Amino acid sequence: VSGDVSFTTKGYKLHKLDSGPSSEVTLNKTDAIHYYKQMQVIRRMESAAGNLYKEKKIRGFCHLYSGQEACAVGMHAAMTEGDQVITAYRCHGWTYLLGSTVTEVLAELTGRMSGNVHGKGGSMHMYTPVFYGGNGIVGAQQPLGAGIAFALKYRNQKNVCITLYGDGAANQGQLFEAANMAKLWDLPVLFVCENNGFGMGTAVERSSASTEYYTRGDYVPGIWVDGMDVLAVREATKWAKEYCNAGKGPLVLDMATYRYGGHSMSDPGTSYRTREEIQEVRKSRDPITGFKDRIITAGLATEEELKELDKEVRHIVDDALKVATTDEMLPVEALYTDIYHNTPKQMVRGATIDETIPQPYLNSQELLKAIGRA
Amino acid sequence: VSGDVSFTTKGYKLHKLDSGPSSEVTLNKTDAIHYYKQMQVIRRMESAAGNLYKEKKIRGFCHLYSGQEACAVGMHAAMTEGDQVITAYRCHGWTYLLGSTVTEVLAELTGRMSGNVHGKGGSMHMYTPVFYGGNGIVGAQQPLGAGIAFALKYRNQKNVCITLYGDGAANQGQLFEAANMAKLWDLPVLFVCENNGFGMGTAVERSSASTEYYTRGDYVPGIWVDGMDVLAVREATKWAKEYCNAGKGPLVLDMATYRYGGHSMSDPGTSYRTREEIQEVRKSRDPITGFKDRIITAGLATEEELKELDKEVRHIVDDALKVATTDEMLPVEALYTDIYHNTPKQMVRGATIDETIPQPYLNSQELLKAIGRA
Amino acid sequence: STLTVRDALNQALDEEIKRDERVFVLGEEVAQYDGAYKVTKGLWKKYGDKRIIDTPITEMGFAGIAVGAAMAGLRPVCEFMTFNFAMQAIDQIINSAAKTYYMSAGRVNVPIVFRGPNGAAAGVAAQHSQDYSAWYAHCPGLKVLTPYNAEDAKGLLKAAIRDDNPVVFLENEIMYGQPFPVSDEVLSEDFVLPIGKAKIEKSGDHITLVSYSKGVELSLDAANQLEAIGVQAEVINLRTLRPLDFETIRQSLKKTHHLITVETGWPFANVGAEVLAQVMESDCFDELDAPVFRVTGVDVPMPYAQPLEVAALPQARHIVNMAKKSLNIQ
Amino acid sequence: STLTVRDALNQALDEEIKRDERVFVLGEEVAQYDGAYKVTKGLWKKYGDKRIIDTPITEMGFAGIAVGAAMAGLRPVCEFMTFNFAMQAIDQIINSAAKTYYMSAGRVNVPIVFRGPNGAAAGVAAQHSQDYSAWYAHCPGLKVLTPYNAEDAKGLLKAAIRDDNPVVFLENEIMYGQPFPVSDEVLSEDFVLPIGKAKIEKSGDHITLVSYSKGVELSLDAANQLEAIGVQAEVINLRTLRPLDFETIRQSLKKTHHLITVETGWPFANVGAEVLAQVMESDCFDELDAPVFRVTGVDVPMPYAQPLEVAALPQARHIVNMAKKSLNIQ
Ligand SMILES: Cc1ncc(C[n+]2csc(CCOP(=O)(O)OP(=O)(O)O)c2C)c(N)n1
Ligand SMILES: Cc1ncc(C[n+]2csc(CCOP(=O)(O)OP(=O)(O)O)c2C)c(N)n1
Ligand SMILES: [Mg+2]
Ligand SMILES: [Mg+2]
Repeated sequence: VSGDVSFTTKGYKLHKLDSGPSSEVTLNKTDAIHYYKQMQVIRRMESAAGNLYKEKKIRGFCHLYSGQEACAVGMHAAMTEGDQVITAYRCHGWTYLLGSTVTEVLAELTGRMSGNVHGKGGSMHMYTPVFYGGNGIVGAQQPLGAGIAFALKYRNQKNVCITLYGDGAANQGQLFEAANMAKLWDLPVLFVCENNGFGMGTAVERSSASTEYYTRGDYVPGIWVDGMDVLAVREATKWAKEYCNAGKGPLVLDMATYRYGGHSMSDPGTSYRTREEIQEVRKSRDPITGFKDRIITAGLATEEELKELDKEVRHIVDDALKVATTDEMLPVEALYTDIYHNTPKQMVRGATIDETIPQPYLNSQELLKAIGRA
Repeated sequence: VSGDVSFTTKGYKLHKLDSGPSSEVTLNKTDAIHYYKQMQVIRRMESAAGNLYKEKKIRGFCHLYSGQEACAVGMHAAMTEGDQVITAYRCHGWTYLLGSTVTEVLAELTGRMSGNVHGKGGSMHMYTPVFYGGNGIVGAQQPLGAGIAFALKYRNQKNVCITLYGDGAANQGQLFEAANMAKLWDLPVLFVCENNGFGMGTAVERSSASTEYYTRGDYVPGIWVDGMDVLAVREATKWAKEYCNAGKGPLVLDMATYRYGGHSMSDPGTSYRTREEIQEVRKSRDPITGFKDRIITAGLATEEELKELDKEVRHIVDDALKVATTDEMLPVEALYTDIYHNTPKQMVRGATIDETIPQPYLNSQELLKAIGRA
Repeated sequence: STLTVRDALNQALDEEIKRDERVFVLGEEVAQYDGAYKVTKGLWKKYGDKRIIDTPITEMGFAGIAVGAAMAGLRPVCEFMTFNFAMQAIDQIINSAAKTYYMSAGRVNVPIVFRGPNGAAAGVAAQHSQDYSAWYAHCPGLKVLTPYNAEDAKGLLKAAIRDDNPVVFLENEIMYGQPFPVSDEVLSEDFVLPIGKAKIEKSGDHITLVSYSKGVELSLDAANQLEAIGVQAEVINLRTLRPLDFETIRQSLKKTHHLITVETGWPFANVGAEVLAQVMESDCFDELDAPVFRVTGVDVPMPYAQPLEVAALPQARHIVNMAKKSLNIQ
Repeated sequence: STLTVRDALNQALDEEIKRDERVFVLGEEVAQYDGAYKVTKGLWKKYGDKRIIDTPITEMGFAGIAVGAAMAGLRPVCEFMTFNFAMQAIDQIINSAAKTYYMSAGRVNVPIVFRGPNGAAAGVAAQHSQDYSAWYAHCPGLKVLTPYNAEDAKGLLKAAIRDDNPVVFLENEIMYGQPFPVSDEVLSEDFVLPIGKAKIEKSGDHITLVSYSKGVELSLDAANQLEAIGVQAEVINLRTLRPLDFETIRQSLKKTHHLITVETGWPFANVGAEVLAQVMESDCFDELDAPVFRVTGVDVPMPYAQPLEVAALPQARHIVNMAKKSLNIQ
């Protein structure tokens, strides 16, 4: 097949909207291959991260995105130049999609110099010019995202800020505060709730008096979307972007998805749900195998093409892994960098008065340059 | 008239409720006189407070309740033993209704020993055994009220906690957090929004993307009530109490009322609304004159009876004023009291190391006893 | 000419809003009401809805929005009606604003000013009277400014707005209405003070009084009283708490060998404690002819009644007493 | 027998829940998940939904609910998954819990415990690593407890729950799994430690190390190293930061004449600064044979990569170095 193929997505549910995105969507071969590859990269990258964690090469927290790939890839597919994104700590996939390499992501997880922020942030704190992290405090990114949208509107940009949060975070008061101001001021913000069924060990019914997250913005209209279908996500996001940029203010998107792994790597993720439940989702709703089946059936790709692609993806991740496990870490001088922007070097008090020193480098870039790494 | 007289209140508006309070209410003479007197006491007490402020006998903030009397008096009329109340800083009327004397309120405002908390709290911080203040931080009382309701439920008490907040505070995130838990746990809390039209100088439309406050609890059902009609307020509160205590969880009550004065005494209150607007409300919606007309017309009271009552009220307030302006203030030792409950006396660091002293008295009660004032 | 602190702040805002179109002000009642304490008076009329923005009473939300806008390239001035209410938003100030530049290895900077009155006002009791100086100064990633007079207010606020980092700007409500004589330079729109530099408000050889914000006023009062008994006190106005200009303290101490710190906040782990500690840990220690003493607020929440409120706060006499003690004067 | 800090906390909770039906635990994942760090393990199974309550991720809300419940006569133990998240709720902790007894002239007391891990864990970066000891200790109205070992954890948590005032109880995640030898007395359900009393963990004549929480471990390490070079260090475990047991410090200093403070939090206006200040201001000052030095965390947000994280935190060698400096040992 060379042209566009039509697909039907699951119906959307609408809140305070007369019409919504179309369930009839089209897809061409290039995009099909592209989405497939992006989802696979994320899936494999996260598997690699999981292994690195088990090998104790990643410290602290490590929140994987496996199972939720269609959300990020679908939204990303609808983004246009100038659109911005902010999310919580489950940020590896987004970091990759928004301009960082797999190497930069994995090396950040292992705390190496080639990491997205050279090991200073770790799993939860990665950034690109249109991506504001990677935020560790549940809910904090909700007003931050509204603020980024505020800046877009201030500059008269026809763009949106995609502001992601989980079903657990959907109860945070600052979401309601941000939504109120976003609505009062018609900010172009998409509040996107990735409902993966759980906030840590708490199922949605136990955390949320209403699990109809697309209605929780009250006066902010909302759309429920099948978050396991990259095409539904893409379509809904496109529609939502148009809505926002028509000056109608914020929208809530509620993406029904699932988290395969534990909350973070230290959580086995099986005390609050059955292994069967996870298996069932993998079998019947997996965003990648589902998509794969559909594009093969539709003739947009062949089994062989996708196998080739899988191989390519494996290479990308394997190569990244090599760097992530062998690259050096920042020298200890980096402890004293990145304190203030455009400010002369400061004295920094160390563990004792005798270890109080002037900043050897102002910021990581300067340091990396000095050691020939940038 | 000796028996009950029927009145019709303005219609209620309902949110997620199939039925609501009745618009047909009855009133007997005793209650009529009682409500009238309570409202008049509050009105006069607040006038007195306003004058004291102008005479610089009250310091800091002084938020008057004038115009909103029907809300407190109506809710109070529906309360039964064991019910609890918490509100924000606009608390003088409630303090009086819930067991404190006019003297204790006014003397607190002037910072005297006979004040509700002997001058330690001032205008915003007064308490009685069923009244948790008097809270100065906008929104903080919302989860506190839910917590008081939590305690009621914990002890299997068939009671509610009336949790009041303004239209401005209605946007605070912690309200939504508290409402979520209240609903999840079926807490017997009445979230009561006293919509007096403004949060300081900001009209409701500028602070709230939706001004339908009775719907803002989303999954928490709500009722709009004419907050200028003491009978409507009483009826709605009665109904709401029954609802809560049937184990159905929280409710939102949205009381439409008006604030005659400025936000606090230092705000002339005329830059963001016209004097005509205030006059119009006074003329057409005043909770006291409206009620007075109705009960006289219905034969529940005569003009003369009410005049007598007015005189009595004036005496009460005048007597209170005397104490409030002549009573002594706590001796300076009181600075060091009330730090910890049931804890041996502490050393308290003063302005200098040389003024560091052991607590002369553990708490104000002890001090008052020592100086023969308790 | 003279200028009140309020007008100095207003001028600084006015000039910086005019100078840089990325600068805007948001907060409760800052626009149509002219500010709860009238610091933003006239700005909304002059600059309109885009630049001067009234927010709902949702500190966590609007502080977060301000921080997000700063990350995205604007330069918000986020007014808290008082810093007591900023406690609702402090996670956004610390975790989102102060830490992001470091966490992002310098990728994302956050040029924002959080400002408003801090510490005790008059008769507003415990919940409205807290002094947050020590809390904010404790945290790396922030710059923390504490203006005392009109010159400070103008020069430091302009510096804060032009700074590329999160600045916590702690004003004092009681000082707003106070007029101070100022030079023409201060009135010029190019007047900017350096962040991180203390100012010697009065020089003297016998004892150093280190203070900030309203404490400077007390210190100058005390210095006058000391003068009467022949003691020349040097009064240092810290102006910036983070980064602290310890060098100025050091130089003064080398001259006077006696030191008192003065602030209105609570004593435990306060700014004075840090000054004492830095003196003790540094070579200054040998310069001391007497221990350093702190003059502070009393270690209790703020009571309402006036006599108690007065007793809860340090007075010039406390400084005089401690100075005498330090100098061994009866 | 030995007991981990985690089990000690668990025992304390278990015993106090059993002892007083007004006691209940609420927080994120405390019930069905057994606690994010398993401190509440088994309690939900044992006591059920009424006493052990999972909350949504809404710190301001559930902390406020807990405070309200305490005002109304219950005795909540409010777990924060870590104290970093308590910043969202800190207004409820300070303004609603800490100040109400004072504001109400003793009419309303607030018997509540806020507990959870505080300070740096391992590899969790800037937003998850802050140490709030100095902040909370700054505020009157609170009691602030900082257990180090299993004995502290058990005895102090029981004391906190029985106390009629708001208690901030700062644990350390890294210490949870650590086993400590404990006496039978500690294991008994009557074991309660006094609030406001420090403990001498090791006595010595040459120098005093004052510390709390994980800093005590570092101090004991350092004391061992010092022993090897003939220095007998006395190690004081503060246990309570507010009210501070300065008397124990004073007595030790009278003996040793040398003092080092040790903590993992940031330096500026930290607990060590307060100790230095109190020493300087008191009669202890004359007992000093050398200045007091602080060992602290480095004044930067916490980086992720391990070598940087290690460099950001104080080590035993820092204490040894400062002790040598104090004692003038090369
Ligand atoms: C304010 C705050 N409270 C608690 C935590 C600990 N925590 C981290 S993630 C998480 C669960 C969040 O669940 P959800 O919002 O559904 O996102 P998901 O992890 O499912 O993507 C919790 C409780 C935190 N980081 N911040
Ligand atoms: C968190 C917080 N922010 C701001 C304030 C200052 N403030 C006090 S009352 C008020 C307006 C509240 O309006 P509303 O909730 O409508 O109550 P009303 O005064 O009308 O009774 C504001 C902004 C405060 N006390 N607390
Ligand atoms: Mg989730
Ligand atoms: Mg109002």
